[in-house]
Amino acid sequence: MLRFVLRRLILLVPVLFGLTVMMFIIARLLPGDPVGLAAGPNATAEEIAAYARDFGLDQPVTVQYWRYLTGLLQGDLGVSIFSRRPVLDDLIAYLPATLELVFAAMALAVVIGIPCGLAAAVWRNRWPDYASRVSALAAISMPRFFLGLLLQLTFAMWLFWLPLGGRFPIILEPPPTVTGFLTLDALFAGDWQAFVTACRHLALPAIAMCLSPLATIMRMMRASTIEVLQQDYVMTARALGLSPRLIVFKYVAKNAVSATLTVIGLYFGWLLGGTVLVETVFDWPGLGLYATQAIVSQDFMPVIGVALVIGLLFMLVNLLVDVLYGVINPKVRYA
Amino acid sequence: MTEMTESARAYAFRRGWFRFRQSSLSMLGAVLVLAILVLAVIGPWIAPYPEHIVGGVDTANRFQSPSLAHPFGTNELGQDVFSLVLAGTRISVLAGLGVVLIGTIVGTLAGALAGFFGGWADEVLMRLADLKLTVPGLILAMAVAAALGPGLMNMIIAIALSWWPGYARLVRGEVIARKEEVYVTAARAIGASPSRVLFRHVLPNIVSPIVVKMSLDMGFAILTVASLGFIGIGVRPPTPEWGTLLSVSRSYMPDFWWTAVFPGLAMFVAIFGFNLLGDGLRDVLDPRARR
Amino acid sequence: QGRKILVIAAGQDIPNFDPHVATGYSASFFMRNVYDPLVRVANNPPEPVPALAESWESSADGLTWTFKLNPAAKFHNGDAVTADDVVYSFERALRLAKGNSWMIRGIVQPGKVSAVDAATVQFDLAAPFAAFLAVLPWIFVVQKSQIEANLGADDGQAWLLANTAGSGPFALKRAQAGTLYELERPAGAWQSGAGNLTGVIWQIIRETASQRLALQRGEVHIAVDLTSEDMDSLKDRPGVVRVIEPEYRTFSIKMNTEHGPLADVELRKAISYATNYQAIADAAGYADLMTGPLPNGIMGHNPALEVYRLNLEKAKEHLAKSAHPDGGITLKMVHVNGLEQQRRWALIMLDSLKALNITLEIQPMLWPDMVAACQKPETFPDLFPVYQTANYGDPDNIAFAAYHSSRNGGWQNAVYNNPEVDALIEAGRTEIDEAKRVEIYGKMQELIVADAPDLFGVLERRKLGMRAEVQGFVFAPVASNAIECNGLSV
Amino acid sequence: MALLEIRNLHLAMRSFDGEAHVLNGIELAVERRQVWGLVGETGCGKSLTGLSCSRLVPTPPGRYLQGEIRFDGQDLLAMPDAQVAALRGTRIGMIFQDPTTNLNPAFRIGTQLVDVALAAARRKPEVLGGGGRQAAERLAVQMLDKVGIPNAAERMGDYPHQFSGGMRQRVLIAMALIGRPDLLIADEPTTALDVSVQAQILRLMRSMVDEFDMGVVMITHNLGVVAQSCTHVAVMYAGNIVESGPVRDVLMAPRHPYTRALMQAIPTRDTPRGGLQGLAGSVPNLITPPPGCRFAPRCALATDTCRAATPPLTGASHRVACIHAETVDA
Amino acid sequence: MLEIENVTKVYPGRKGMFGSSAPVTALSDVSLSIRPGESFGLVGESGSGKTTLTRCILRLEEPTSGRIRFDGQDFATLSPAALRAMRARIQIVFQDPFASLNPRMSVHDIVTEPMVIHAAALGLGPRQRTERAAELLDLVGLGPQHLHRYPHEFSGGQRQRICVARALACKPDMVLLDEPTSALDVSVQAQVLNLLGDLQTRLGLTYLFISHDLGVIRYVCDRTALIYRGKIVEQGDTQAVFDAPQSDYARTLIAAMPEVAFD
Ligand SMILES: Nc1ncnc2c1ncn2[C@@H]1O[C@H](COP(=O)(O)OP(=O)(O)OP(=O)(O)O)[C@@H](O)[C@H]1O
Ligand SMILES: Nc1ncnc2c1ncn2[C@@H]1O[C@H](COP(=O)(O)OP(=O)(O)OP(=O)(O)O)[C@@H](O)[C@H]1O
Ligand SMILES: [Mg+2]
Ligand SMILES: [Mg+2]
Ligand code: NI
Repeated sequence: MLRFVLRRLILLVPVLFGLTVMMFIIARLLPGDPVGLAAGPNATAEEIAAYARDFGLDQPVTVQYWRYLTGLLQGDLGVSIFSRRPVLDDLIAYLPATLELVFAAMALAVVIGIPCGLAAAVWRNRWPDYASRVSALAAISMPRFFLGLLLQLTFAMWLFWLPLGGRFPIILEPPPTVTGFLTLDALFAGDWQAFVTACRHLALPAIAMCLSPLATIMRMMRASTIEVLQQDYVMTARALGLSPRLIVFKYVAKNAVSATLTVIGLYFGWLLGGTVLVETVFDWPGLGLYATQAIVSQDFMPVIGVALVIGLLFMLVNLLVDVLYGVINPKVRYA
Repeated sequence: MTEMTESARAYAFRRGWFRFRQSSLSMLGAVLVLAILVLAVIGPWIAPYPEHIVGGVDTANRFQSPSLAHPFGTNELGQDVFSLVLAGTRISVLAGLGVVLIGTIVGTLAGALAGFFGGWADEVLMRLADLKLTVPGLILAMAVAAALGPGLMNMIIAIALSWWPGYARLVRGEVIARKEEVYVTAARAIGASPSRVLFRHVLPNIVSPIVVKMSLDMGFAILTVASLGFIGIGVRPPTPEWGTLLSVSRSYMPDFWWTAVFPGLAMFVAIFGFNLLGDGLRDVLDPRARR
Repeated sequence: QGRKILVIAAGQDIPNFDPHVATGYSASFFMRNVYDPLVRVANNPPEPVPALAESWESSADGLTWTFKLNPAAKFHNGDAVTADDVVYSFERALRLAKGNSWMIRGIVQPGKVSAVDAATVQFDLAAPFAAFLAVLPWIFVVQKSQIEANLGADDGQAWLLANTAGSGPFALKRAQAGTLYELERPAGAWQSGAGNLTGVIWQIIRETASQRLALQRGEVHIAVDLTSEDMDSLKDRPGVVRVIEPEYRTFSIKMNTEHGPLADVELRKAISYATNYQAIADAAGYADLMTGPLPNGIMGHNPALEVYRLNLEKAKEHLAKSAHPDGGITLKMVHVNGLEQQRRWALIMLDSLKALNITLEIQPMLWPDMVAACQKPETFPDLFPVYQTANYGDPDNIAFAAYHSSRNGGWQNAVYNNPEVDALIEAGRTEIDEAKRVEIYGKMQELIVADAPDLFGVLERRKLGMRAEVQGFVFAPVASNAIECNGLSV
Repeated sequence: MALLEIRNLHLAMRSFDGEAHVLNGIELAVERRQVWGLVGETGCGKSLTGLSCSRLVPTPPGRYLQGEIRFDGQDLLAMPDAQVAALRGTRIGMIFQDPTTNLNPAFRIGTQLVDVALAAARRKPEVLGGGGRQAAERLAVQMLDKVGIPNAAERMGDYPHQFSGGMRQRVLIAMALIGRPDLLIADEPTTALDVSVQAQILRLMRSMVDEFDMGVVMITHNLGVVAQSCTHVAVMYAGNIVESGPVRDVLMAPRHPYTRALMQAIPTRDTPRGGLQGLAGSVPNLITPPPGCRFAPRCALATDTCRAATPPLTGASHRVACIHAETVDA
Repeated sequence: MLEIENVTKVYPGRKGMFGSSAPVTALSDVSLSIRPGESFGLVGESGSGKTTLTRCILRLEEPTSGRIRFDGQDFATLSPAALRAMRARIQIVFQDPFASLNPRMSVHDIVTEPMVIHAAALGLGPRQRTERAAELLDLVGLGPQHLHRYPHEFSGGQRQRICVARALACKPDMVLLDEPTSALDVSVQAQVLNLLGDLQTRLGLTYLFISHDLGVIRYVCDRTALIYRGKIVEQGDTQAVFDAPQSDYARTLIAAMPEVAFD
C-alpha cells in the first residue's frame, strides 16, 4: 500500500513535467505580444524590450524553459508579467476560494446524489426513478453559466434573497485565516454570523457548480446499484431472509459506492477546471477567474501555474480515490 | 431464438427500436434532435429578420421586449433575438459535429492502434491521454483558442484537441477487451492477419459504444462551444453563436432578461435533446447499460 | 461604530502599488489616494489645485517652475515631505521609464529637478510645455528614505509591489488581490478639506450589471464601470444618484492611411460619409458625437468644424473617384475581444459599409495582438477602433498622441503622418499663449479632417452611479473613475 | 401434509418477443428428509420452479397464472410479501449455482454469516438461543466448522476471494443452513465445481439432510448427480414435469419417452462408440408452445391425441405425463 | 502427427495496483505424442492448463520452453506467414459456442472466412467458397437456408456445428477440441459427439479432445492423458486408464465421477 502510494507519487513527476512542456508549447504558439500589453500603452520600443529583458522573454524558448524548470524545483513558479507578482503568491491567494467552492459543490453532489441514485435504483421504473432520471439529464444539459445567471436573476436580482456574487461582504471583517476556507475559518473563530454570511455567498455558485456532478453521481450510483442489485449475492441475501433495508443500505450500497467513487475522483478534477465559468458568473475570486484573466492577457506564467496546480490536485485526489477504492474493495487490496 | 424469417439485422433493429420507443424520454430526445437538425439546415431561411443574422443593425429598435414582431425581443443593437437564436442552431450543430467527428476519427484510430498493438504506441498515447485528463479540458481549449484567435474552425480545433483522448481511451479499452474474445482468438487460430482481425472482427463490434459516446458527446460539444463563447473566445462577429449571445447579454439582466434567457434556453434544449437521445441510444446499443 | 467606509465597485484589479510603474484607472485610484503629487486636478473644466505644493510660479518663458511645499505635509510614517523626496521621485520615475513617466519625458530631464531648500523644488524644463501643470497630478511622490532602505536590485520595485511609501490622505490597510483593497485614513493625515471617511474600499466586481445591483442594494457607494443600460435602469431608483458627464474620452476608428485600399483618401472619405454615426451614438447610449479630432469642450476645440455625417450620395461620389468605384472589396476591422462597445461599432460599420458594397471582416483580437499589429502599416488592419482618454486636460495630450508621426508604430497612431500636422502639434505644445494655441489647434483640426484618417466617433460620457449619502463629490472630467476620496463623506 | 406442495403451477414471463408460458402446470410434493432431484435441459424452467418455492421470481416480468405453492399447508402465492419474507432463511433456505458470485465480495464472510444468523434469530429466537451478536458469531463458526472449513474461527475474517470455489460453496451451504430451514432449495450447487469437489459437496449435503431433518429440492442437469444423491427425481421438459418418482424407479425404468431419450444421451461405461442417441429437434418456443404435449414434436411416438391436450401427470409414486407410458414400458 | 516435447509455459505475474501476483506455471514439462487418425483425450480439473496447451500448439501463445512439432515441422522455426498458412492444417473448436462466433458476421461469412484467408493455397473463387460453405453446413447437419443468418439465431448445439464447419473449411488434418460439449445439454452433447465421431471416420481427422467430463472422454477417445496442475500425471490407452488408474489423482477423479448406476 505504502509502496503503491509512493510509486504513484513518483509517477506524478513525469506527468507534471509533460504538463509544463505542453503549456510552454501552447504559450509559444500565442502570436501576441504580452509584453507590449504589460508595458502599458505609452511604452516605446526600447521600454518594451527592457520589459522583455526583465522577464527573460528575450531568451530562446529552451533557455526560458530551463530557467522555469530550475525555478520550479526551488518552488518558484515564475512571475506574472502583468502584475509582477510571483505566481506562487497569487495561487496561494486564489486557491482556497476555488477549493472551498469545489468542496462545497462536491459535498452537495455526493450528499444528494448518492441517496437519490440509490433510491432511483431501488424504485426502478417507478416515479422516483423517472423523476431522478429526467432531472439528472436536465441537470447535465444545463450549461453551468446559464444556470448561474438564472440563479442570479431569480435569487439575487428579483427576490433579493442571496448575494449576487463575491465571497464575503467587504464591509465585514472576514474571520482570521486558518484554512483559507471562509466557512471553516468562521467556525474556528466561533463567529456564527460570519459563517452564515459565508454560506450565503457560497450557496448560489455551489448550486450552479454541483448540478452536473450531482447528476453524474446520481446516474452512476443508479447504474451501479442496479448492477449490484442484479448480482447473484443480492438474490442470495434475499433468499436467506435478510431485510431489504439491510441489503440495500449495507450490502448493496457499499458495492455501488465503490464503483461511484472513481467518478467522484474524476469529477473533482473536472470541477477544478470547470470553476472558470461559475467563477466568472459569480465573481468568485478563485483560480478559474485568475486563469481566465491570465489567458485573456496572454500572461502565461500564471496559466502554467494554474495548470500545474490543478493537475497536481487532480492527480492527488485520484490517488486518494484509488486508495479509498482499495480500502472498500478487499479484492483489490489483496490482489 | 426466434423462428422469424426476417434477417437478423432487421430483427435486431426492430428489437432496438422497440426498446427505444418504449421510453418516451428517448422519443422526446429524438424529436428534439430532429427539430434541431432541421432548424440547423433551414433556420437562417425561416428567420423573420435574415439581415440581422449577417450583422444588420437597427439601433432605433433597441431592447424591445418580446412581442409578436419580435418573439424573443430585440438586443442592444436592435437585432431580432429570435432570428439570432434560430441562426445560432446551425453554428452550434456544426461546431458540435465538427468536434465530435474530429474527436472520433482521430481518437478511434489512435485508440485502435494503441489497444491492438500495445507497446510504445500504447504508452505514448496513454501518457498523452493522462496529460489531457490532468489539464482541465476547458482551460486547455481556452488556451488553444486564445492562441489561434476567434473563429468557428479554430474553436472546433481547440476543443477537438482536448476531445480525442476520450475516444482513444474508450476505443483502446474496448479493443483490449474485444481482443480477448473467443471469436477473435478463433480468427487468429484460422490464420487471420492482424489487420484482418482488427478491421473485421474487433472494430465492427465496438461501433455501438462509439455511436453512443458520439451522441452523448454532441451535447457536451455544444456546451463546450457555448462555454468558450461565453468566456469570450468564440466565433467572430457577426456570427450568431449562443454562448457569445449569452455572454454579451448577461450585463443587460435583469431588465432586458430576454436577451440572455432565450439563447440560454436554446442551448439547454439542444443539449438536453442530444443527451436524451444519447441516453436512449445507450439503453438500446450498449448491452452493459441495459436495465 | 464610528467607522465611515466608502465602498467603490470597480471591474479592474489593482495590479501594482508602485506609483512610478503602475498604470490603469484602478492603479490611478490607488495612487491618487495613497500618494500625493505636487498638484492635483479638480473641478470642471479642470484646473490645477494645490497638493504637496501649496503654491507655484513659473518664469515668463515657461521654462522654470518653482514649487513651495506645504510644511504640514508628512508621510504616513510621520516624517515630513521634503524637496529631496520630490526630486528623488521625479528622478526615479524618469529612471524607471514606466508608468506615467512618458508624460514628462523630454520635458523634465534628470538632474534638472532640484531642491532649492527643504521646502522648495525647482524644475528647469528642456522646452516650454503648456500642459506642465496638467501632467503633474500624475507624478507621485514617494518617501526617499523608505525606498532606499528597500532598494533591492530593481530600485525598490519589488518592495513597492506590496508596500507603500506615500503621504496621501489614505494608507493601505489590507489587500486581497482580485477581491478588494482597503484604505484607511492614517492618524496624522495632513490634507485639508477632508470629509468624514475613515476608510475606502476598492471592491472588484467584474460584471457591470453586478456593480449596478450592488449599488442599487446599497452594498457599495459608488460604481465606476456602469454602462448606458445600467444608467437607464438606475434612473429613479431611490437612494441612487447618477453622474453622467461629458469627458475627454474619444472613441474613433483609425484607418490604415498607408497600406491597402484605404491609403486612398477618396475611399476614406467615402467611408466617412457612409458611416451611420447616429447608430454609433445610439449604441453608445450616453454619448455625444465627436466634432473633429479633438474632444468637445477641450481648449482649442472648434465646435463649428465641418465634419463628415451620413450622406450616401457624397459617399458614392467619393467612391466613384476611388480605385474601387463599385466597391466589391473586403476590409478588415479588428476590435478588442470582449469590449462590448467596440463589438457594437464593428457591427454598425459592417452594416454601414454594405451601402457601398464593401464587405467587412470582423476579427476580435486580444489587445496585445492588436498592439503588435500596429507596428507596421502592412500588418495594421484597415479599420482599427481606439479609445483615447485624456490623461490630462490639454489638447496636446490627444493631438500629440493620436496624430503626431513620432507615435507611428504605436497603437494610438500607428500609421498616420502629415508633416504639416506634425509642425502644428509641435508648435501648440511649446506655445504658452492660449489664444495662439487655439488658432494653431484650429488649423490642425481642419487639416486632419481633410485627410480623413479616422472615423470620428463619439465621446462617451462618464457614467458613475452613486448612493445619495455620498457627499462632497465634485466631478472633474479627467480620470474621474479613479475617484479621489479625500473630500468625500458618507 | 407434505412440507412443500406445488399444485398445477403456471407461470408466464414477459419479454420483448412476447409472454412465454414458462411453467405449465408443475406438480411436486416434497416431504422432510426427501431429496428431490429436478432435472431437465437448459431453459425448461428448473430455476423458476426453485425460485417459486420462496416466491423469488421477479414479478413483473413474471406472472403467476394459476396454481398454488403450499409450504407447510399455507399457499405462498396468497401470502402478503412480509409473511413470505419471514419464511426465507428460517423455513426455506437456498443455495445457488455459482459460489463466486453468490457471496458479496466486499464483506468478510463472517459478517455475512452473522447478518444471516441475526436476521434468522429475529424470527426464530431458538436459532441463537436468545443470544445476540456474540451468539451469532459463535454459531457462524460452528456452522463453518460443520461444513468442513478448517480453522473456521480464523477464516471468519477473510473475504470470499480468499477461498477456493469448493470452500465458497461450503460457506454458502453454511449460510443457507444457519437459520435451520425445513426446506432447502439448491439450484445446481455443484455445476461450477470440479468433479472431485462436487463429490465432496454432495456428500456434505446428504449428511446435512439427516442432521437438519430437511426436505431438499436439488436442481441439476446431471443425471449422475441425481442417481448418486437424491431419493426422488422429477424430470422437466419445457415447463412441465413429465416424470417423477423415487429415483431408482424412474432411472432404472424410465417411462416417458423424454426421460428415456435423456438416459440414452449419456455415455456410460457400456455405451459403444457411436452408440449415443441424440435427441433430434430442439426445445419448443415457449411463447407459442405446441398444443398438447410439449414434447410431441420431438417424440417418435406422438399421435394426434398427444397434440390435442397436455397429458396429466398420473400414477401413484412413479408418475408419468404421457399417454404412451404403458407402451414405452413394454 | 503432433509431438509435444517438454513444453513449459509460465505466465509472468501481473503488477496490480496494490501489489503484484506471483508468476503462474500453467504447464510444466508436458510431453505428448498424438498419432495420425486417433482421438487423444486430455482430462483435468479447471485451471490445470488444458486450454493453455491448445494455445501453445496453435502458437497463439509462445511456450516458455520445449518444442512442438506438427508433421515433423517445428512451429518455432516458421515465419509468421508460414505459420498462418500452417494454421490451415490444425483447427480448433472452442468450448463456448456463444462466444466463439463473431456476432456481426453471417454464417456464410464465418464459414468462408478461413477459405478467404487461405484463398491462395486453396485456390477457391467466391462462388466456389459459397458452394463449399453450403456443403460444410450440410456435413454438420445444417441446411443452406442457414447461410445468411447470424449466430444469435442459433441454439448452442447449432452454433457448435457452425464452429465445426468453420474448423473443417480448410480441410485440416487435425482438430483441437477444447471442451466442445461442456456448454451443451446432454441431448445436444450426444448429437455433437456423434457428429464428431462421424466426421473423424469420414475425413480421417486427428483429434485432441479436451474435456473434464470423464464419461465423454471414455466414450470418445482412444488414448487419454490426465493433467493436474500443469503436469501430465498419467497417460495411456483410455480403457487402461479408466480400468486400472496408476496415480492417486486418477483414482480419486474416477471415483468421484457421478454415473447413473445403482448397485
Ligand atoms: N427474468 C426473466 N425474464 C424473462 N424470461 C425469463 C426470465 N428468467 C427465465 N426466463 C425464461 O424462463 C424459461 C425457464 O428459465 P429457467 O431459468 O427456469 O431455466 P432452467 O431450467 O433453470 O435452465 P438452466 O439449466 O439453464 O439454469 C427460459 O426460457 C428463460 O428464457
Ligand atoms: N493469459 C494468462 N495470464 C496469466 N495466467 C493465465 C493466463 N491464461 C491462463 N492462465 C493461468 O494458467 C492456468 C491454466 O489455465 P487454462 O486456461 O489452461 O486451464 P484449463 O485447464 O483450460 O481450465 P478450464 O477447465 O477452466 O478451461 C490457470 O491457473 C490460469 O489462471
Ligand atoms: Mg437455472
Ligand atoms: Mg479451458
Ligand atoms: Ni407425448
